Amino acid sequence: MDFAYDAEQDQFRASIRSFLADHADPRAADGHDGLLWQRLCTDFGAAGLHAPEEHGGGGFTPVETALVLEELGRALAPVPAWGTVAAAEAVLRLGGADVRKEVLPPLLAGERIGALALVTEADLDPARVPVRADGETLTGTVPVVPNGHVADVLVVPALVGDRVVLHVVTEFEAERQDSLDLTRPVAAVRLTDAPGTPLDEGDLDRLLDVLRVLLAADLLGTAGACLGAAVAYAHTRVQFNRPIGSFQAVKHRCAELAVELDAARAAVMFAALAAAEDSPELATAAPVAKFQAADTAVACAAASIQIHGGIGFTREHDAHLFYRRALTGAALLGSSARQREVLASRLGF
Amino acid sequence: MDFAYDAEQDQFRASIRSFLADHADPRAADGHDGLLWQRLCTDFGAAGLHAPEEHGGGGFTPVETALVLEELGRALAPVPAWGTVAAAEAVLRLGGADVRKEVLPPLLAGERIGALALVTEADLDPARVPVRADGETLTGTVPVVPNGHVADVLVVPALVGDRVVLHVVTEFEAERQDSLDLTRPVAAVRLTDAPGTPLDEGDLDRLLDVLRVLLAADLLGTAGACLGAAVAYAHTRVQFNRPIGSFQAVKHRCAELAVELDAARAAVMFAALAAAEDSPELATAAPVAKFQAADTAVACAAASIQIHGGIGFTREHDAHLFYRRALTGAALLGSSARQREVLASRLGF
Amino acid sequence: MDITYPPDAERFRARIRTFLAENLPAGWAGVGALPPDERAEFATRWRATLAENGLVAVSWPKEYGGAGLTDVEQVVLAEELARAGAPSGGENDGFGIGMLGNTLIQLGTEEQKSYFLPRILSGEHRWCQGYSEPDAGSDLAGLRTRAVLDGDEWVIDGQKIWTSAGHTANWIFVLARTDPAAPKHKGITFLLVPMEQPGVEVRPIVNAAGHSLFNEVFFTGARTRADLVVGGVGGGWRTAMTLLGFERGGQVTTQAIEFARDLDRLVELARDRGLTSDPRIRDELAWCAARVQVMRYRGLRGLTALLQGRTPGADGAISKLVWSEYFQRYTELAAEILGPELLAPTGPGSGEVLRVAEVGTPNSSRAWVDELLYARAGTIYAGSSQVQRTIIGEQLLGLPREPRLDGGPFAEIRPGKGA
Amino acid sequence: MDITYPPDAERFRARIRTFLAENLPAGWAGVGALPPDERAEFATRWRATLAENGLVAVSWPKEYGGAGLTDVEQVVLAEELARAGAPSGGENDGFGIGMLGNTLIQLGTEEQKSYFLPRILSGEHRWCQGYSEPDAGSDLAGLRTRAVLDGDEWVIDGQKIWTSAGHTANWIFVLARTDPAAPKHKGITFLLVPMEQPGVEVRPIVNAAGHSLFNEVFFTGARTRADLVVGGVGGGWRTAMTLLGFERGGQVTTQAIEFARDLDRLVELARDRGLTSDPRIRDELAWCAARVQVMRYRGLRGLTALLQGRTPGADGAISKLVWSEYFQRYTELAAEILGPELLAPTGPGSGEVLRVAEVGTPNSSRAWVDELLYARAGTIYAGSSQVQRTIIGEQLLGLPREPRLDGGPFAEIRPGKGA
Repeated sequence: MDFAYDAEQDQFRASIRSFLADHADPRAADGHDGLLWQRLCTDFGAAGLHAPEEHGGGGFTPVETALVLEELGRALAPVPAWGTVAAAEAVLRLGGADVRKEVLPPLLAGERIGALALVTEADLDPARVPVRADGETLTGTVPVVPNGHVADVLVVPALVGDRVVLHVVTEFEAERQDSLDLTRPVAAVRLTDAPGTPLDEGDLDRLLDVLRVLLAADLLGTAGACLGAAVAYAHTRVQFNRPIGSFQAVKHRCAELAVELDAARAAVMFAALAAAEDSPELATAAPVAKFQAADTAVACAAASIQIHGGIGFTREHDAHLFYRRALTGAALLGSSARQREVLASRLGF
Repeated sequence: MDFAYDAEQDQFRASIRSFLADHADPRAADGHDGLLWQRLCTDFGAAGLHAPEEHGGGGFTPVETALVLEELGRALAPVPAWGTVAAAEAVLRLGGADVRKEVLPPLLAGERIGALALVTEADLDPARVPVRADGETLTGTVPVVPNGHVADVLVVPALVGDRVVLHVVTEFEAERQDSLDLTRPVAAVRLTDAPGTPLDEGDLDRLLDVLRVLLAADLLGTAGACLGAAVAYAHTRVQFNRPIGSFQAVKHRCAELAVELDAARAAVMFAALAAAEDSPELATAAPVAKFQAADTAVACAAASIQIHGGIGFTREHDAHLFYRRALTGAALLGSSARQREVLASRLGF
Repeated sequence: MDITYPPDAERFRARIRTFLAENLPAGWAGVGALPPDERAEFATRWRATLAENGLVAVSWPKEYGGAGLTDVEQVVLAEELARAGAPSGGENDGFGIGMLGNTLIQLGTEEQKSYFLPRILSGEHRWCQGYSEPDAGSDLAGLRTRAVLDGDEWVIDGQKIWTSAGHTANWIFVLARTDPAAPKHKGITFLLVPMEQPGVEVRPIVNAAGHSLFNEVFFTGARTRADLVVGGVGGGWRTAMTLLGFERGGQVTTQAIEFARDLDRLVELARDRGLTSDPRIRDELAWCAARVQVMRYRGLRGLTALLQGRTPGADGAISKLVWSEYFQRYTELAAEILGPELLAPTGPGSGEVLRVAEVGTPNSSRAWVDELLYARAGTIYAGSSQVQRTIIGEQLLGLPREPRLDGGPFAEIRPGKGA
Repeated sequence: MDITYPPDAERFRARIRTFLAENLPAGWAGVGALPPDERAEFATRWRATLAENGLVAVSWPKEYGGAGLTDVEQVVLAEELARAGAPSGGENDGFGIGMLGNTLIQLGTEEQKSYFLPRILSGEHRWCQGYSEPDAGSDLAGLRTRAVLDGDEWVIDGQKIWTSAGHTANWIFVLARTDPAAPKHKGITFLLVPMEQPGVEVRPIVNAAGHSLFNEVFFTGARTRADLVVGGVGGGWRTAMTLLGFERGGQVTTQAIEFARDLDRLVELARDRGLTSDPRIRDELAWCAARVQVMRYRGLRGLTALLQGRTPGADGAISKLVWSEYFQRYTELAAEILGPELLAPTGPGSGEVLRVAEVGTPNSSRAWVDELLYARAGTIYAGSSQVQRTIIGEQLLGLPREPRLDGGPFAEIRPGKGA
């Protein structure tokens, strides 16, 4: 019985947190700090911690990958971690040996950037998939792809006959879109007779579940950063000759959020462990972690703005950047209500 | 433009409130203080304020009736007001001249007690109505009838062919049931070849809407009493050398409830006016008033228990009596979610 | 009870409708339908039109050049302007006419009235409000901007923040501390200060939605005449409270009109996405519709009180709390309806608005994202939700105040930012 | 990371399962399946069975007659008892064994240990807790029960309230004020007091669900020996805090087990009413299921901390808040599922329980109404939700305390009930 991060994991977290504190600027480079990502990949193996070493990964487990994503979500690091990790995960799980060997090493080394052309599971619905395979090539436009404009490698669902198959594509046009999230911007991606390599038609639910956990980790980091900032401000901000954190209106709201944050932390830890052990429990743990982390992140980000007062709503302050990231994370891979519906049906309600 | 109670209405409210403060005991007579009801009818015309004078009513409007019900809900008066007013309303709206003339005067005088054998609108569903008309007589058992065990006159939905028609019945057996609400207990009612007088098949939605408003008034009174009690206690209860009402945890919760209470008050006032004017607005105002008052009553009753602390959860304290009344009022005529669905469909969403 | 307007008011309404039909541009669809960069220009033209028709300063007596409208006429005018999606004046009129003008009429000297009122009316003087400071937000009386008399002039040093329409103003009314030895609510003076002088600097604050609705105003040895005090030296707190009482009296019924209109837009959004059949969305939409109905009922009750000359008590606090908390829940529902569309909002935005989107705002995902972001500010500015709950708890429910730690001389209270 | 139990623990679990299979009555379906009036008798018999098998006082060292189980064994035992729906001891054992016994082992004199511990074990001494008072609830240190030394005895006057199992106890540990001139947290002494004497009167408190789980205890010149003090005269507050630390260590994983089981019952209720297809009900059920999962994850984390010897910090406060707030939301969902059935609840009740219904409780509307009512008390007793939020805010987040008004000598603090 050892349900806690070990000393090595704690130390790894501390070192990446300290690195990000020094180097990550949410406002850098219009949402894409390529150099930072490069260093995260080479110095921390950020993109591939749980991929096998033979593919250039770190040979760790999703627990460690979740830990990286949590710290990126805490720092609001403007790097294409989501796109790359999601694309790599798809290839890792569903790619044949050749595809894995070709695609993964440069992705995990940070030499190439990946993106997954999927926003929610509805994008796997044959009636809605916008890309169609025609022989060996793909054609169609995906309107919203996180990190798509900086990606070299795209994993995209495409209709093959009446089935939806994920493909790896490297020839595409991407146009950055105005994005709610300024630290994880999105692009529209157009494929025109693009050569595509199909992945296996494996367990897409399982893939989505692992992605849910990783996204939950990102949201958990965002939530923790927001509550931390609110608490720190409540300590120093004085009104009526008292720090505002001594007022119950502030103190109790922070306490309620701390309870939710603690729940999200436990849920992400458990779900990442379930992913690491490839346990059947992942099927429930993943949607639980996703909605608990999402709801907590949105609530913490909103509370942080509120507790900071007017200053928290200025462009200069980071509070709205967190709120934007929390909102998009909550929508990605399906809303919290959708997660609960997935949970209900998996539990046989 | 005069959307406020007038001096006469205020005075009427004050006098009934003062009368109830002196005479209403929620614990009296196992939920049925017949003498008190008798006096309310004779001294205040409580059962028939908006019935025409020709039927023994007061010739006022539903605004005044709502006002009476609000005060009864505030005092938790253990009288069969709901059953009598609901039965009378059905007869008033849907009864022919003969039925009205026969049934209403003794009901409104408090000489006889009425009950409506209907808990929610689902009880008007032909597939579910438990009573069947066979020629001139009715047979069947209605499991839950508020005030049924003390009633002399029952208005009951019965299946006539494939249609549901309300009937007036005076021969029935009633057995009091264990009731959540100790101040408005319920009975199971059995009809065995009971002679019944059919009412007209009029606008049952309209009847239900008027009943929603009157029930909302009862709930509003309960809500106001609970918040009032909580605030009063928060004034006098001292912990940490301060009245607990000076702590924001208590003060802000009371403030939030005061906002909801104010909303419920405005909604009931408007809906009662709409009923008085027989305005088309009643169709939206009634469900709004019902769920706003119900949710507020349940929240205020729960908060009153919480703010009173342990003492609020003892049998001796009234707090749980209010909570019980609020819960049953919220379930009667359909849950708050159901009211919102009614509202959504009437608004064409 | 009776919720109809008196016949006179309805006749006035008909006149206003005619006026609007005749004076608004052809095909007028509301300010929200104008491209954002044309809105300021339209507002200027429109203010002139209102002025020509005697429809500015509607609450001032005619002797001061006001429209001298009755209370119910002011309400009817506000309603019709809200319905038409036309501004009720220029950007600074709320401060100049609604607040300062009315305050001067009640508390100003004859000289102040005769000098300032006509210039406010003409638009020559455009006012803004210098109240909040970086360390004095919820605790407004904790303000530190200082003013000292130097001969026949006040010299002002300090900083104000959250000054709406500061960049378009040329005068500012300022709360400044003139006696640091007095308790914090005493020793504050209400000063009228010209902004076009070297000691006053205005810097815009860009908000999270990318717009600039507020400003910082820095005073560095700024000067104003010794007699430009309203309510006496040391009497500034009372003056400020008087002035707040003039806020939005005529707007008592417009909140519901605005939110009802925008809810229609949200229902349309949901219908367009096929979500009005989703029971959870229906439930939330119905809750929103009910809340807007409640705003309407409260408005009718408030109007009744206004016409009967009753003071609203804590009603303003309830009103603020209701709309601002509703605004969040309602825009969060919009976010749920948009779902993944949130990630890349498209179409035109809602423009620089503080509350619900203007009439005519396109039903675009970007406009909804703007509203979602603005809703976060709604519970902060003009008294945070925490402050409103305290007001309701203490003034309406009579609950005891928190123990005060700031009762002594202001100078002995510790500074706003600690450790 | 690893969430399996060590092999030794699993072997112990197997032993316990065998013990339960052999010793529980045939066809055992949980305490909740017993008629309420048979539960007390069963509990007495069952305690004897546990004692015979060395399964009481599981946390005490063997030298004091305890079972001397390891932490993980205590947890496994608690889990298996929770699953089987069998009590872990008699009604007063939580106080006598779990709290007082462990406290005496740590802080008691040799004489106290040798006198009391065997008598607690044998069941001869049945303890209850005299902490709360009518004017000292959330503010426990505001207690006013007085004890003064009279020769070699303490004389005690005052009133305690919310004393669980007071009617079945014959000893009570009491916090009493022995020095009114000291500040309120000082001057309190922890006394051991026999209840079978004329100066002690116990009156049951009937709760809103009609059951009597708590008592009032009145002291009128009650007496106890001068040396029956634990933790020294004036050191009672520290002793009380030490004692609270012993609460439910072994129960770290049972919360999730109990709530998961009862949620199954709720899902069955919803399914029976055809409501698992209602999207709003499904959404709420899923939320409940997730919350129970979170309790489970927290339990595993707490167990890990326990085994690693780490102290949980504010974890107890979070745990209390999570289950008690969940309990309300979850029973309110039951109320929504029941709908009009609420009006006339039928079937057997859930009995006298403080938390979720016992294993085997029938899925009747009356049992759910009982739970709904009990859930209201859950956020009050054992530290209200307000108190827990303050603990979390101050101890976990380190937010500053409220300014204190009760720092001086206790005697100068104003009395509990004013006006």
